[in-house]
Amino acid sequence: MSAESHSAAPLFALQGISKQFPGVRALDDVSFDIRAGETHMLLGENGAGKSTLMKILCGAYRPDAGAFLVSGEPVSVITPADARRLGIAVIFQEFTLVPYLDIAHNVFLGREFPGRIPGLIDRGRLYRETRRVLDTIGFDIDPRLPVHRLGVAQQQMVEIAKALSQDARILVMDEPTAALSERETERLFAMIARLKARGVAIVYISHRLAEVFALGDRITVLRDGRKVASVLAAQTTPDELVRLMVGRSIDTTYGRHFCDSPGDLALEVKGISADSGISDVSLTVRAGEIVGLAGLVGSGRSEVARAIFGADRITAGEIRMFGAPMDGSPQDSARRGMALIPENRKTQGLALARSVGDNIVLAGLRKMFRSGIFSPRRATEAAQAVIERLRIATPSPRRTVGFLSGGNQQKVVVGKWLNAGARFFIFDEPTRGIDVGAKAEIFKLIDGLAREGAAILMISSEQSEIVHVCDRAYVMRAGRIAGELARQQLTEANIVRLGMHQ
Amino acid sequence: MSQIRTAALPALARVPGVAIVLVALLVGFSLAGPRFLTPANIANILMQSTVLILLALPMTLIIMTEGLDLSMGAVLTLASIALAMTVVATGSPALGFLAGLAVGLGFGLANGALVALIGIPPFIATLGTLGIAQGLALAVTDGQSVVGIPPSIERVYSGTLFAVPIPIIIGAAAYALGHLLLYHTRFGAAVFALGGNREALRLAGASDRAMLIVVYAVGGLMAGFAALLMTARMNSAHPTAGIGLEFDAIAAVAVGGTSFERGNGWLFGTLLGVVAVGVLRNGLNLLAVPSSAQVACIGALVILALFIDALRSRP
Amino acid sequence: MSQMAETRPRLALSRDVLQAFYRLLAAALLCAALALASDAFLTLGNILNVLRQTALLFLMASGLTLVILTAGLDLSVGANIGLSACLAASVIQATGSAGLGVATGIGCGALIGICNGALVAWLRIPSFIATYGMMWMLTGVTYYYMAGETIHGFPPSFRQFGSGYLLGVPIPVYVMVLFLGIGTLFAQRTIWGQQIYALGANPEATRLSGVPVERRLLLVYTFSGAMAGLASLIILARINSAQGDIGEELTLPAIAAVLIGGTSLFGGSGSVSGTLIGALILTLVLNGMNLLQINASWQPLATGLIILLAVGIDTITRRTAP
Amino acid sequence: MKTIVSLAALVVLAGQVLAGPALAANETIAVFTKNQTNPYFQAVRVGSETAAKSLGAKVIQYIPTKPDSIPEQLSQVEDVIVKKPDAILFIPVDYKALVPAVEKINAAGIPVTNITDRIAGGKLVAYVGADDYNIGLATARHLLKQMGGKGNVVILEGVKGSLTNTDRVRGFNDALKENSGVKLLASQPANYQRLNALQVMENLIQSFPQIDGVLAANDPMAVGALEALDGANRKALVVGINGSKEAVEMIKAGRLLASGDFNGFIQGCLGVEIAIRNLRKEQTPKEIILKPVVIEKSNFQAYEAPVEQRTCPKLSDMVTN
Repeated sequence: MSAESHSAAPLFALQGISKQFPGVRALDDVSFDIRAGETHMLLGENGAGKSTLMKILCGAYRPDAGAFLVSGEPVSVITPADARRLGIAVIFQEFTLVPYLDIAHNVFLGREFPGRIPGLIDRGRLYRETRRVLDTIGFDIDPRLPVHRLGVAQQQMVEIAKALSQDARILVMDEPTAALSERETERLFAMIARLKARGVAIVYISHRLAEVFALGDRITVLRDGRKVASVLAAQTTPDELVRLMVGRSIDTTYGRHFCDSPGDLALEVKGISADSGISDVSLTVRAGEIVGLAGLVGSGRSEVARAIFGADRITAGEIRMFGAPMDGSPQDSARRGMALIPENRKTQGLALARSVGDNIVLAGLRKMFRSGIFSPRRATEAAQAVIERLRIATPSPRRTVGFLSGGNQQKVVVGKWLNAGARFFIFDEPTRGIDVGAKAEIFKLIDGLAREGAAILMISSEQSEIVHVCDRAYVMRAGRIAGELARQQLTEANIVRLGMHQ
Repeated sequence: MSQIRTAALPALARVPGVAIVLVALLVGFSLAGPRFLTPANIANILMQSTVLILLALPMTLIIMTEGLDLSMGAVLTLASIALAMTVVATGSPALGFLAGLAVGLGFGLANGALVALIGIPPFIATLGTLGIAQGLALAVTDGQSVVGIPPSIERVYSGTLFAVPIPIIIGAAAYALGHLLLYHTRFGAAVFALGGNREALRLAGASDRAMLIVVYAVGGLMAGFAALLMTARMNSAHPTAGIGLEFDAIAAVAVGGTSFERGNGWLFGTLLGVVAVGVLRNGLNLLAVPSSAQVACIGALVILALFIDALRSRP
Repeated sequence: MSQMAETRPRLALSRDVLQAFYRLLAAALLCAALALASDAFLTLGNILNVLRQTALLFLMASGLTLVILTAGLDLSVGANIGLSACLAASVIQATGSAGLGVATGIGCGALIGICNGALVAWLRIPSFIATYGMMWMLTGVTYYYMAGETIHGFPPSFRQFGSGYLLGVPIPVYVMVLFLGIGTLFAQRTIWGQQIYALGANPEATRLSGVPVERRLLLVYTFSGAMAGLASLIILARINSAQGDIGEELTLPAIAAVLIGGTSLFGGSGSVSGTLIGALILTLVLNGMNLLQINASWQPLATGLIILLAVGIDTITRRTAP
Repeated sequence: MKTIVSLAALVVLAGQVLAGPALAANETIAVFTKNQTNPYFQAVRVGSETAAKSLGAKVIQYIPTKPDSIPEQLSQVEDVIVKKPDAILFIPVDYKALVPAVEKINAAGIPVTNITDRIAGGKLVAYVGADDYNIGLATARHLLKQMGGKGNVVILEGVKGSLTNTDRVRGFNDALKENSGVKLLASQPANYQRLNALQVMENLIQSFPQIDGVLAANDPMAVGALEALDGANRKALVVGINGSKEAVEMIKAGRLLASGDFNGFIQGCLGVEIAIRNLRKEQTPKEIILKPVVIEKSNFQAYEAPVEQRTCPKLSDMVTN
């Protein structure tokens, strides 16, 4: 099928696109084309220019140089309205849904059907049409539900419905599986196949190499704002792609030094339950160990992490660290050397508007300045030490943390806890939204912590990460621990078996 | 996570605080004295609430966009003065009414431009225009009331239509219009999007800035319209008549369950909020409760309604 | 994020310094204009006079600055001043002791602050509404307590606090400098100050960093309340009497001073020293209008324009400058 | 549901507690004042209660929760009409804007007596008030005489547009016209507020090196001006208006020169007495204008007693015409 589509003229092409932002050359002479019925994978590290390219594609940005070709015809400017007319629809990683509007209004936002009374919407038709679109993607839900009541996967379905309702001929998806469970991912892939069969072109951005090969017809790799390569999926290998993205080769098994003789019991969780939906969870982590917490999205892994850290109140059970019971507050946990690197850096991990240095010293303020008197000089020194140790790419500790790349932001969160002298780390999806090169660095960092004697609990939705990085793992299902897997039993198949609903 | 939580929440627990407080007040005052629950008194409460309803409805929309309009009371005052002065000068109620609307619309557009085009935070932008409107009102009148308005204007407040007082009809019509606007038009969907996800609106091809300006313009326009009722009620215009009304409106919106974040608004709640405050004041007056206790009761009502909502939104 | 990453990589700090400079420049320009317009402006007497009036506004606004740094608001400042002043006044009258009066004023203010803090931090009521409700309740209590009367005539020892001089400089100015120092040191040089900035920028991340966010909020509102109590004492000492409406119409100017001073309503950025400039600018407007004998009816209009100019220029330069 | 029931019970209970025990009185008079903070209106309220007590009637006080709020006073009037008191004693927040309220009271058939600010319309049983113009004139004349008919003065005005302020300042100005040797340096509003007056005066002191006299349109402003003068180590003769307790004490102490008597207590007394006697179908005067009295060093003793201990004057003594 791919051979067929290559012979057809591109639906849409960008030629020699350049885009300059103050201080940054985001895109430099990039050409990109899309053909009917193909899946065109777009790869690149964060900052490679994928987002900019995507925004130019949908008309949100105007390029400084370059041309558009629509079915071979040159077009000078593309506005968001033009893009919609051309059938280009984008599903951003951060959904463009309005939380307190219902599904139908979200699907047809800006394109509501005029009713008989001028100015009013024809609501009957709105719900009928929405129902029709939802049916085509097999999504059985009441279109009157407000979007804020939906889960992430359901919200993504709404996004897709929204795109399809515009008769999209080109569907751009930015890491659509980032927040999806295995089963939801399968459903998404099946739908993509169906869309392709109908002749829809898909531009798919992903960091997951497995997906790239499962879905992709063609692959374009961007690096530092330039196009490095555009290859057919059938003619390349994962290692080749990684090398193209990063500019050097990286070991995707992360070269973990597994721990043969774990140390003392660092964390002991006995039968905890919480209102967030977890019940009777027990687990242990020893010093020097990396323990995985696997399971489907929604199985309660993050809730366990929050309960252990004291962010959510537990209703039953007991948590002990280094033998002593915890009193269940983040202050107590932090003071006694526990660290939480939360799932969502931007909303839970960092004060984005503050500087790198301010963020790094935040958790350790009490330890660093026992008298309560803050010294900017000492804080800067401490931050500098962490920046050097973790090799955080920032010109200065005074740089606003929001300006750093995802990987470097994640390092700042880790650095915050290193500075606070933490000995037990909970990593919740540490590689979410982080590109391949930075991923390896994060795992090296985690490995280093474990080798220095820290105890680590790591949550990940990517089973390969659990398998490659963890000494052993617990698998969760529906708010409970479904089982524990020792090093020898730790395979993707076993994780899936335990994690799936029976 | 959120799914697990909301599913466990029984439907009854979603009854908003303002409804509970309002029903309690109605029941309590009805039991406490015979004069409260009479048609005349209910009409009385509704008529007194009309001006605030006219301000609180657009304020709901503005707050839904994560904005605020502190200038409403002052703009109403200035519009009322413009109306009265124009009527006195020209003898034409229609021209006066238009002058009031024009002042309201002008300030609304200015607020919208300051917020949407220049990007000044709404609180500060409208604090600035509050000063300007208030200053103009004082300066052009030199602190004096403007009188000599023809009776045709007064009838807007005191008259009836089909035996229903006109202010109640205006209030009901304003609510109905507001409801249509918010829930049945593109503009309404845009209001939700302005607070909930501005990017979505931009990508849908709508101009978020233009929409934001329209929201503030509606606020100004309604203040201009409310000026008509206020002027009719006083049969004059006074340069301090509207001071602080914006805070009453904001409080009613908040009591009504609209949150200041993510476009989570409830228009009917605003109506309940306004009426709850009106019922409280009226009931306490009928019971001849001393004014100092009344003052404290209003504060307690605001905190209580929000407190009930806060209890409910807890995990 | 990606948008932020693409914007120009410059130091955030230098921009803040630039903004502070603009504000100082605005105040200086205002001074220059007034000096040209009125001979009386640049006299020692008038300068001290402006500073003494600035002191009052600054003291109210300094506590409020911390509240706004946490992305909150305290609308009860004026009502707090009213109740604190009235209670302090009756204690001074009853006991004749200035010390007890001062303790009552600050204590009452702080207690009100604790109530606000509890409503905001533990009951999670949005600060705007919680303090608005408190404003009404406090006003009600004040009205009830004062029953329409005034309390007047305090011992000279107490009055020194507001109207006295030391080395030719009014005592409130010393109090202002003292609290400018305390406020700045607290915000910049204590771990609590750092935690408060962080909490304003992102409360959830700050909580998950082990900072007791509720207690810090409580501290901030208590401080704001105590500062209102202190301001009430200075007013009391200056006007030598207390009346139920003493704090009315003081809240919005205090908020305006903070905002003109460059503290963001969204939390996490701003400073107490900026608030001093804000208070100075507002006071200069009033002083200038009196000196030039402009009808005071124009005062709200002038204040409104100054607010829009100050923050508008700030917004525009932030957007276009590096 | 349980919440509603308990809250409703709370409302009933609170209403009863706050409203206090019902007095077994014949007539009920609703008294409207402008705010809860100005001692003048407190004196009116005490006067009204003193008179009602001696006549065996009952008064209920209505005060806007927001000081001087026109819409709120309008609403309170509407609420009170529902409650139907026997008579109303009315001080309008604004003498023009509250005319519709008085017309509504008229329409409801409740007799209304007006005191202090003369309402610009509606039917009244009677009006009791002071002559602000003549008080202003007399007080200013007293100051100018003490100044020896020469020197510099400033005027501190009250709330722009209020009836009392307009007349008082007119009186001040007319007295100034009689004294060509006196120069008016400035006339600035300080909104009847002490802190405002203090700051305005501080600023004026900077502009004018020599100020000999201050004409303040009420006592709090006079006292604020005195504090400013003291703070700047300057001396000037200061007069105010109202005859408040504080002013009387300061006259006694020799700090304040004089205060024009604007007697809220007597107005409250007479207003209620007229309202009650009118209900009892007795003959009542249509209008009482209190004679202007300047309280100063020689006559302050009569004003030293706190209002609560004063007795109402006889109505017949006060009728001027």
